[in-house]
Amino acid sequence: MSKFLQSRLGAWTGFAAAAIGLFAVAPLIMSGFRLGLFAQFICYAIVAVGIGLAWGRGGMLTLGQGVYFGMGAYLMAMHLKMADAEFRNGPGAVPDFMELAGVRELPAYWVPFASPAFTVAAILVLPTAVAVLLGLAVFKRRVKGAYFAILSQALAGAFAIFLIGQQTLGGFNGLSYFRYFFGFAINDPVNQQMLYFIAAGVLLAVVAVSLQLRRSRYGELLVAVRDSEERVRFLGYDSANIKVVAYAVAALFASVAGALFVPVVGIISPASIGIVPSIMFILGVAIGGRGTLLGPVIGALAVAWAQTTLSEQFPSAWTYAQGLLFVVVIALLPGGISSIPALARRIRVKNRPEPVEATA
Amino acid sequence: MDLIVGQLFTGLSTGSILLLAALGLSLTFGQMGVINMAHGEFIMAGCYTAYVVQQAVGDAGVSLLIALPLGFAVGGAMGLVLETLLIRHLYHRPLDTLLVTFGVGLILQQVARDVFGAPAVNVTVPEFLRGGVDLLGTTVPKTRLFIMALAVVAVAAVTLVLRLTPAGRRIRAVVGNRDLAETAGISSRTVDAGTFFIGSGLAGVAGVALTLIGSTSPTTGQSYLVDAFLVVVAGGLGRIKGAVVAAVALGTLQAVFETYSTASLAKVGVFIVIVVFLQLRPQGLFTLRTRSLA
Amino acid sequence: MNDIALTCKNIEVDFEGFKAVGGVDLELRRGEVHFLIGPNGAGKTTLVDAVTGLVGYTGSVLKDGEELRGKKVHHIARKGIGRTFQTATVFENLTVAQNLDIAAGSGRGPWSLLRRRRALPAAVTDTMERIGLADHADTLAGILAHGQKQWLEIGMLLVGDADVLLLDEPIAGMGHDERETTGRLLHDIAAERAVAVVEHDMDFMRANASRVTVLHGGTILAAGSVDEVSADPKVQEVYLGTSDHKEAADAAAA
Amino acid sequence: MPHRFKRRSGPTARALVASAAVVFTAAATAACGARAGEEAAAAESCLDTSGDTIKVGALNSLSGTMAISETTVRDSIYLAVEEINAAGGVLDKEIEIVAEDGASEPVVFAEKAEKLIREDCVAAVFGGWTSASRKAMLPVFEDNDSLLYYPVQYEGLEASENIFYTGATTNQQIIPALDYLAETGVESLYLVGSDYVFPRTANAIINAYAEAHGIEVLGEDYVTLGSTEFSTIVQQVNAAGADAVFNTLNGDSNVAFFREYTNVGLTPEDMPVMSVSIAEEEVGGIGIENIEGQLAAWNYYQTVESETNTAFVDAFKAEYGSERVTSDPMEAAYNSVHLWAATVEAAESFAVDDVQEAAGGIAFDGPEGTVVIDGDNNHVSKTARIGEISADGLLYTVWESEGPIEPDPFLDGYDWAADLKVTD
Repeated sequence: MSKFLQSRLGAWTGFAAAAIGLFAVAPLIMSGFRLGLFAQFICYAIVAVGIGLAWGRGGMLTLGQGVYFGMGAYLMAMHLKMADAEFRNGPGAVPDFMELAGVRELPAYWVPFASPAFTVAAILVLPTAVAVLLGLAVFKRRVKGAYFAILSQALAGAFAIFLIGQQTLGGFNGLSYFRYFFGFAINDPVNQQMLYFIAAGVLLAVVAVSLQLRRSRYGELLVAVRDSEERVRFLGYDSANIKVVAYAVAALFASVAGALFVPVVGIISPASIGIVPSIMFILGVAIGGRGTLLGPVIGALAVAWAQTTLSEQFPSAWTYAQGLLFVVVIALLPGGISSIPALARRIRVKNRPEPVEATA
Repeated sequence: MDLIVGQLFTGLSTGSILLLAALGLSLTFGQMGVINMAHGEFIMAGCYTAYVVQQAVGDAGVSLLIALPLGFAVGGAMGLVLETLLIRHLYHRPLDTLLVTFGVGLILQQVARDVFGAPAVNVTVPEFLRGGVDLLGTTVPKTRLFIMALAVVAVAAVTLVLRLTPAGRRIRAVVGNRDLAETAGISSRTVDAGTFFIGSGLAGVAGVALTLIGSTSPTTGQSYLVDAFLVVVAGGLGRIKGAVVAAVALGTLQAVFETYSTASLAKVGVFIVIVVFLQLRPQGLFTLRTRSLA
Repeated sequence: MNDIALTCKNIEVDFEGFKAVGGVDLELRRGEVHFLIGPNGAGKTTLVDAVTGLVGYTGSVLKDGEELRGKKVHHIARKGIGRTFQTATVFENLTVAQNLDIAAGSGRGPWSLLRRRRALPAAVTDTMERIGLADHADTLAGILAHGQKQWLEIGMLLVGDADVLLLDEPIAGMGHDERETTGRLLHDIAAERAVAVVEHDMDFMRANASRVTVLHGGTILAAGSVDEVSADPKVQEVYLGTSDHKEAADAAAA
Repeated sequence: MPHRFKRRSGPTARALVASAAVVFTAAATAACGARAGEEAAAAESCLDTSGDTIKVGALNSLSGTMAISETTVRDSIYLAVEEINAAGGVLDKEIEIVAEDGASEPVVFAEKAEKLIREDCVAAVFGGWTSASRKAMLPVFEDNDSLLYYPVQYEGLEASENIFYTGATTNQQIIPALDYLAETGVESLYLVGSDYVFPRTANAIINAYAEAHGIEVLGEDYVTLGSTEFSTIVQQVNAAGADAVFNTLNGDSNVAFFREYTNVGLTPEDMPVMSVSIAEEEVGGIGIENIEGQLAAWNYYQTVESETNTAFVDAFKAEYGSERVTSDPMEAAYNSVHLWAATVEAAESFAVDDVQEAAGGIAFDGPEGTVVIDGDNNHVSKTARIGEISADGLLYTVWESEGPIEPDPFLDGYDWAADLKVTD
């Protein structure tokens, strides 16, 4: 099966099936509400693809993806608030929440976000640039492993606290109440479906980029860095650069996901990007299979779905389940559910040694 | 003048709280290279130990004296169980250990919620620790003096144990060079379990002490955890000396930032200082240099 | 072609007051297999670490006249200094061919990195022949036999065009036949390169060394041909004084 | 799974192009929805009134940090529903509660609110606590044209047709508290709050009030929500020596604040603390010895003396245990269910439009006294009460307003608040 997926035909078939499922089947079988929920899950899945690359392939446990998710989300939310204010009160109007906070003058850093083009560029460039700078700062100094994990986590905590303190970014409440998305009314069900299609399309694109990176020489190099960074350096590569690329791509994916999350869900606040949400992004990736292409996607969707469904009935049990999933999956099944077929095959053919997918 | 004394004191006080929370982490992180995300929940277990003891004993002073060693035992026992059941089996997977212990932390939090209820519970401060002492023009709460003293005692005790007892020497040998220590006949497995017991026990003690100034609720430990990690990262792997200096430095930094800006910017400021600091000293303040590549 | 590839002058490595290497001079020549021997803690591996940029040192290391001190690890590697590690370090989750392809490609630009490999570079296929792993191109390195991993690691240096090879215990854990093959491989590659071998195995040293340097306590105890070194009374004393009787006996008998 | 070499080409680049094409096609075909300025197709309500029961939603955090407070609100919602059902229901239909967990996260509140409206087809939703959760739910209720009954005191400056606010707005809590302090001779204040919208808005109001009434504000400090490090702030409070402290801290921060406050030797006699987020539920965790004698501002205390309150407290304790206490948000939630039922009865319809139409002037004789819905802003009139925390852990009224105060969420009736007003 994995051979088939490796093949050219397999990749085409896979993409075609996914496209049909996402674009044709899902809108047919799901209500508008469920489809919106699914779009939200897809945003998490896009983040997961990036984590799969950075952590699964590159060995960098990024416990702070909420930072980049949040950046993309806030950048998009700023534009939507600007557009709403402009629509109501003309150019240069102050967004509603600022009026409530007593801000009469539009802060200077908000001004460029009136432009859709600037906003889209910022969503793509800013978080990536921050990730590159931060990545260079830590990886060049060979901060890695647990140190990196803790730093990235502290970054998420600091970023959330920073945002809570910014009244011109909505503080603890965050930004919400968006009416239009690039000129389209967000509360129109047709446009909501369009948002879902965009999210689904971005997911496909992100998976395709990830696939290309995995199959390229760079992808092999990344695995090499994960497994033995010193060896790579002694072969003449600057391993920091290799890591920075994967880290920045993961940041970009998270940022795009955040930007989509805002119109889909209708709110972004520090509560969605702090330490705990950031580590929860990891859970789906671990369950699906961190080293695989589709594992993180499936895992993220499954976790989000389980959270929504299970917590409706058993709020307290869901917390136990989350904790147990972390313990059981990571301790006993580090390859995630994607590794179950391989495990089963290994148990069946016990005598013959079988190469196993990496799970460093 | 008052303000400077006040800040110095606040720095020392915050630093000693950070130190109590980080001391055990520093030991386990330094020795085994694993990050125990459930450490915060061990602190919380210490808090609830103090609460339960006070419910049973009644007298706040007596119960504090009972709770301190008992908190050590409770935290230590939880650590021992965690080490034996999980961490030991994940020895070569430090990042996985981090995530697994995070899961354990989630479960422990929910257990506390289900057993003690979600609202904060009150642990009464004993009579002799209430009120403050006038010191160089500022009023210093006795509880904070007590916590500072406790931090000093804890550091001294850990240092003495490591320096003077045979068990401590074995721990230091394993920290220094695990393989060499094993060839010298030291069972690193026993030593790991011992270190984890002591490190987690310290978390329990920290929890008991923190009931004197903070609230006791299921999320109590979590709030100290990230700061404690930063102390360990900045202080250097497994260096008690580093943890002490880093804790006091971070505490003071936080207090100073907080006075001249807002509390939220203070957190961001501290984080930036740490990243810049790691640029200068990637291995923290104090390091054990080894030539091995691993 | 007996020219000098690498010159180390007065290398000193200091670990917080402990002098792991104290003033070592060393010359590696192309065409020679140069053995570094000495008891545990003599500073052999630390010397290799210093030359390859892993630890800081004072003194000077010149590669074909160019100073290497102060350069970063990967820059030194690109100058043609290759090293192996005590335990064979290969990328276990990649195939033999992928391992070699990575080793061959430190100079690749981003564009070629981001694309898939269309065909194996000739250097990779040639090297696979040379290290005897041509039949294992698609085998994951992690499931190779112990000796094969060591060969693969040497092959990674060859394909990366290293012309000074620093090999740290390349035959550790090998059987008799594998040792002989390795010995032949060493001489084969040393034909146009400088090869330094850190080794404990005295038989292997006697069979393959063109030149020997004995380190002890971070300094050079003796240097010269196998016979000269074996005859040196200081060397005999050091080896008899060590706890490792086999080594001592070997050295004494040499 | 060993990789094969010499593969002819990688399909991924083309897959990328193809998927991009798919997106644009899909977007192009789907993008025929309403544009800015056009009226969006309103979502049809799926409310079903044909059966013997009518569904309402209870949306409270049952997990996460806010569960502490919000589960108590849920209890009183259930109590009110039981009472109404026992008395024959609403328009002869039995009320059926669909409960959802907001998980203390605004995003989840928005998601669950939408689920309650669109999947469960509830007639109204009761719940929410933090401003963040309300702000997150607001567009959901407006877009789907449904009703939310929000039971917590809040920072004002909001009025949505789709939300009924049964807790106090600022002129029913903050301003009476300031009036009381001014009356007792307080001439200087120190402000301490958690860093989020309610304390910031409250303090903006306090500053404006202080300026107009000759009160000096000696300091204004914010801590991160959940922070338990008060050494610096309490030192500054102590050094400033104000006549009183106005405390808008939230949650666990109160515990640490009052302990530190007591430990540096500050007492209610020399510097009273007026709190607006500490109710009966919170006193236990702070410890009586740290907070006895301090002040709070609410509209309701368990100790309010009235027959309706006695009945409410008795019913609550009978249902949930004698050790439980009742607090202001619980009472406001209890009122909100009764207000909704009364409005529905008056409108003789569950339809949102009819309920909105009939709401103005609807009154309910609640535990705090009579509350009346103000049809202009969907808030209710409430009696303001200053309470003192006593040794038994309860709060006792030391001052109360002369009758219910009309809600004024935008502070239109206060000249000194002109600068705070929203300009539109």
